[in-house]
Amino acid sequence: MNSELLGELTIFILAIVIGFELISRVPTLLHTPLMSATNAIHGIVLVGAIIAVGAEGGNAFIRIVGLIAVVFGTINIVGGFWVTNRMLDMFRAGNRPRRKQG
Amino acid sequence: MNSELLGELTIFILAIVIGFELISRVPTLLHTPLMSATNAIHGIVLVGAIIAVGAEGGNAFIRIVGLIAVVFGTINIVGGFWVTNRMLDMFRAGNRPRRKQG
Amino acid sequence: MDGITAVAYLIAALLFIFGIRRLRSPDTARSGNTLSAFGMIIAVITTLLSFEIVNPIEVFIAIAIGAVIGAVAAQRVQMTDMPQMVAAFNGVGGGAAALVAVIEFYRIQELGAESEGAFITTTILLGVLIGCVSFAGSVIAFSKLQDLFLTGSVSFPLQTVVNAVLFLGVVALSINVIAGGPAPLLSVGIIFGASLLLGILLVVPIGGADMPIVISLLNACTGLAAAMSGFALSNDVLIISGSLVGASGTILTRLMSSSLGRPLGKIIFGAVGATSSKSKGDEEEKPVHSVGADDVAAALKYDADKIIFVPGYGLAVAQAQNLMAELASTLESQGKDVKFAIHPVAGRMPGHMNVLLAEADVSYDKLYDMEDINKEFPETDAVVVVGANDVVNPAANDKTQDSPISGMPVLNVEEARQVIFVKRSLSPGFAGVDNPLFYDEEKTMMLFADAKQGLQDVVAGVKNA
Amino acid sequence: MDGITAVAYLIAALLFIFGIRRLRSPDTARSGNTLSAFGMIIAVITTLLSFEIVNPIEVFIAIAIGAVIGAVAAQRVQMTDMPQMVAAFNGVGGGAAALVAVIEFYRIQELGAESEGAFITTTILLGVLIGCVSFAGSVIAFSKLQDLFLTGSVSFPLQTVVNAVLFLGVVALSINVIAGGPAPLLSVGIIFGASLLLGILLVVPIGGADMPIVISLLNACTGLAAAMSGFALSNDVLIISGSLVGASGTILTRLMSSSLGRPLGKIIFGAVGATSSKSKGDEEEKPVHSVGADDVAAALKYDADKIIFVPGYGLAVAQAQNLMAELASTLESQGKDVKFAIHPVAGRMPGHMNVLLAEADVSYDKLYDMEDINKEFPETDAVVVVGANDVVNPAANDKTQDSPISGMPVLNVEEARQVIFVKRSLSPGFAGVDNPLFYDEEKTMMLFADAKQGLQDVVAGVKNA
Ligand SMILES: NC(=O)c1ccc[n+]([C@@H]2O[C@H](COP(=O)([O-])OP(=O)(O)OC[C@H]3O[C@@H](n4cnc5c(N)ncnc54)[C@H](OP(=O)(O)O)[C@@H]3O)[C@@H](O)[C@H]2O)c1
Ligand SMILES: NC(=O)c1ccc[n+]([C@@H]2O[C@H](COP(=O)([O-])OP(=O)(O)OC[C@H]3O[C@@H](n4cnc5c(N)ncnc54)[C@H](OP(=O)(O)O)[C@@H]3O)[C@@H](O)[C@H]2O)c1
Repeated sequence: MNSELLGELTIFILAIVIGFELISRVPTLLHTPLMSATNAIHGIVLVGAIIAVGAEGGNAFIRIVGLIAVVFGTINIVGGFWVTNRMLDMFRAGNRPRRKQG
Repeated sequence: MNSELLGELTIFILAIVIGFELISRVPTLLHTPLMSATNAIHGIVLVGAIIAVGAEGGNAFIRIVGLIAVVFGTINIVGGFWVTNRMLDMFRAGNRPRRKQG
Repeated sequence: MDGITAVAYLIAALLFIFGIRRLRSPDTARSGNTLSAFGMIIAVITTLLSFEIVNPIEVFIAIAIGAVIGAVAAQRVQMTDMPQMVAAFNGVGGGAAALVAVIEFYRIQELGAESEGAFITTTILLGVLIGCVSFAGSVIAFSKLQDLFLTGSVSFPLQTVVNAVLFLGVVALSINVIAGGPAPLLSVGIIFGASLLLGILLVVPIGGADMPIVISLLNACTGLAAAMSGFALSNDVLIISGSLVGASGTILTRLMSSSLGRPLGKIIFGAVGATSSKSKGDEEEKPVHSVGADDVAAALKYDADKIIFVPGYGLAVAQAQNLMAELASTLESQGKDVKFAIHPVAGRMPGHMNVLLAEADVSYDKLYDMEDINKEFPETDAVVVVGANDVVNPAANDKTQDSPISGMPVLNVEEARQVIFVKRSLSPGFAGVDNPLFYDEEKTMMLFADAKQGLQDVVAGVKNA
Repeated sequence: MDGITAVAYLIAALLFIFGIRRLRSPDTARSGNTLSAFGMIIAVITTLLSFEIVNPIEVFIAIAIGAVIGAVAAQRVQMTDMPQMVAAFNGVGGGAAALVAVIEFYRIQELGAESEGAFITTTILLGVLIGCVSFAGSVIAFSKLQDLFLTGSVSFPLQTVVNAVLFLGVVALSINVIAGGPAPLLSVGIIFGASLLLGILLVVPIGGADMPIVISLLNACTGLAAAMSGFALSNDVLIISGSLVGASGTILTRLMSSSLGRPLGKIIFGAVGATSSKSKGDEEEKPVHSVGADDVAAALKYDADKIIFVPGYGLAVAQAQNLMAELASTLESQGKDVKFAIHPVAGRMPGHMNVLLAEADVSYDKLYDMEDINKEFPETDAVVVVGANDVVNPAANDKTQDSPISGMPVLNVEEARQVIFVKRSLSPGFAGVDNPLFYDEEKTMMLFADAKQGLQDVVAGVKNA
């Protein structure tokens, strides 16, 4: 393992620690939006898809598979954030007074 | 900036995020022990001191300054953990029933 | 990767972290989602600008197609169908991660790109495995929630053995590939297929009631798969964001499963299904106390001071929330003490009932969580259960029976003096478990009606009687 | 650095993280400290094994010396002196970080080691600056807490201007160094000295009452300095652990300052001191209601049903905790309701009173936090304040006066029917603020005695009378 890889491994572990720390007590009300938002975030794989399909020296296989991945990743991102936003919009409806229930 | 440095910068930022997340609500009772324990942890600079003084090509200046740093770092570590342990020992004294106060 | 790219990626990752952070509380959740989306835009634009893309037009078209599909789907979906929508979006994400991993492997093997050794190969294979499981599992979850196929808990013989064999096969092939054995591309192809199959087989035996938890778990998996592809591409933003989702998704899954009272192990390996409890046969035989809307109105008006409403999925289906609010305020104006009991999983998504009643302008002060309201039922005169079954089913507490809801905490409405059900028939709810309370002729009144119509009649009755 | 070293370092860093995590709760705190210490051992041994150290014997001797000093100091220190001990340990840590930074700079400049450009130089200079400030600031904090020199809040003319000039000088010299200007070594030497001076000047005007907060802030600074030296040495475990301490120390500082009711900005830039409130002159003139131990015993025995004890620093000094516990249990056996009110900063370190009373076997059920007990004072017959002043001083609530404790939440003992002080004189406490309650002849009884002797007499009185 070279040192760049070791750095990446470190980053990986630290990000996992952050992920664990980040979520502790979340009101049930927000479970679905939270799931939906993190779901949108892993659409970041789109970045990987763009790099994979766009790099030099690809052939037809890479192009087809890669473009499918780009479409998939974009659906994940756009749909994910959009639907999360719609969910959260619904909570705004009505006369919710500040912090109560949840 | 080379890519190793960028990796280190990323690690730095992520560790800061972890540090911020880690401490949220700590009972007053534990403020001093927590300060004392984190105080011991930055004694990790001993590692830096050992590397700095132990590397090839040092001269008398490096040796003297470096060895002082080693002594300092070790005091920080040994004293820090020890005193934290003594503080926490005191909380054990008496008939403390589980979780109450603090 | 130059400095600016790396910094932009780091900013994007931090925006994700702060976004998730803000999603922990209702007051800041919206801004959290916006922050995350903003981070995503930064990450994608940075990628487009700083990598030399050989086929930009194609990529743009692909992005445009994906964006349109995602937006239309997200905009069109009914509120009640959102869980399956999340499953679908998660599935395509997992698919994308698997495909990226395949491309990277193909580049190394076939096009002789520089390989970085066993570690990278391992991450690629993990990306394929996890991504495919997530994709296939999500498809099944979607289909179950959408009532397309394989609904309910489908069990087949030897499923544990089959899964184990598949998994060991994947492991064996992976070792072959990592060790530089023969036919690497073919091996990866088989791993791809076997992982898809594994994803299907893992989710098929799980009942629909547990799907939200399964989707959350698959969500965490997709995150992990994205992180794996980050290693192959040596891209920090992928690694950070992916592992962030992987870890927070895991915790979220545990939170969900504990709030639903369904331990994760039981969901995945339990495969409850075997003893199907939908035994329609004897239902019709047992007598029930069927009443009309006027009877309900009279009971509420003249014989109850403290009333609790329990909304369920049926209320959402019938869109009767405004009528429930109207009934409540009418009763209140007659001096009665009226509350709403919200079960954490009433409806089809967490928070479903809160949203529904907020639409009907019910004050949040009147909504009570399960833990808070459960101690009030013994002092309650009448409970009005509208379009709910599982969340008030005392069978969940019955330790002698193993049903899909056993162990789930429920609203103990049977402790009230009187229980009034408003639903169309005696058919059970989502989990398919019959409710013994229906047949308690002493305590229970059944108003067989569509929630909208039924509540309308009761409101009229209460106002006029 | 090879793979094993890196992984060992990563494990050490994770142990620090989990250690801090466990220090958040009293039940797991001890194991948290042990975990962290274990991580440190791993990190140090890894370093010794995997770097080729040219002078191992010297290094071992230095480590041995440091270990002995640290252990002896930590073992010998009195419980009441622990805060200054922490300050001392923090100071040497900061000093070490600054020295490491100096060495790295010297290597690059003088010995022509490969420089890695402006970024590394910047981190080195930051290491020098922050490390020196932390070292010098800790020395002053130590001296203030130990009552050596510069105690109290010492102000001097134009201090803000002097500090600003010093700081700008450091910045200007740093820019010179980073830009590759002339005399880099001399510049760093001056930066070193100026930073030391800055550390002294920053802490000198701050009163002793705020020292715990200052130490916590300097602790965070040392963490940051350690992280900076990690960049120069390109060592991940230094970067992670240092920034971890920097960030968590910052949050902890904020927690402490809010629990002491002292906003950070006010502490650092406020320099309260100017109006010294220790005006001994008029103290003796005002009359007080001085009583004997028997009077106190009688008041407690015959005229009080609900009694609250307030322990303070004086109880610790006199080591009278067992007598307080005995008095409480004697009164309880006579059917009285007895509680202990614990102010968060009573004594000289957080948790001081909890520790003290635990030693005397007082059950934790009887200890009440400030927020919980404050509403009970109005219904209380007698409050017995032993060796405390600041934490019960109503002057803290007086908005018209600016004293070192103004704004700090205190125990509102003046709301009780009767207040009994057990202390040796009318002299004020740590913060040097006179207590108006002493002079309330109606409500207050002053028992002038050493806490041990006084309580002994009261116990005897209560038992016999
Ligand atoms: N909240 C979540 O996150 C989530 C997600 C997925 C699954 N689930 C599961 O969903 C269930 C929720 O329980 P629940 O009690 O709310 O619902 P439920 O148990 O599914 O019962 C819904 C009831 O509504 C009645 N109904 C349907 N349409 C109606 C209409 N138009 N008018 C009147 N009644 C109507 C149905 O009876 P009739 O046909 O007789 O009218 C049915 O018995 C739980 O099992 C939960 O685990 C929850
Ligand atoms: N807890 C922390 O973390 C911490 C750390 C540092 C500073 N502080 C500060 O320390 C103060 C703590 O308040 P406090 O009320 O506990 O203490 P205090 O205000 O310092 O008062 C202590 C009192 O004890 C009396 N005393 C001393 N020795 C005695 C003896 N042998 N017998 C009887 N009385 C004795 C003294 O009066 P006589 O001389 O008249 O007897 C003095 O008035 C606060 O200002 C706090 O901010 C707290």
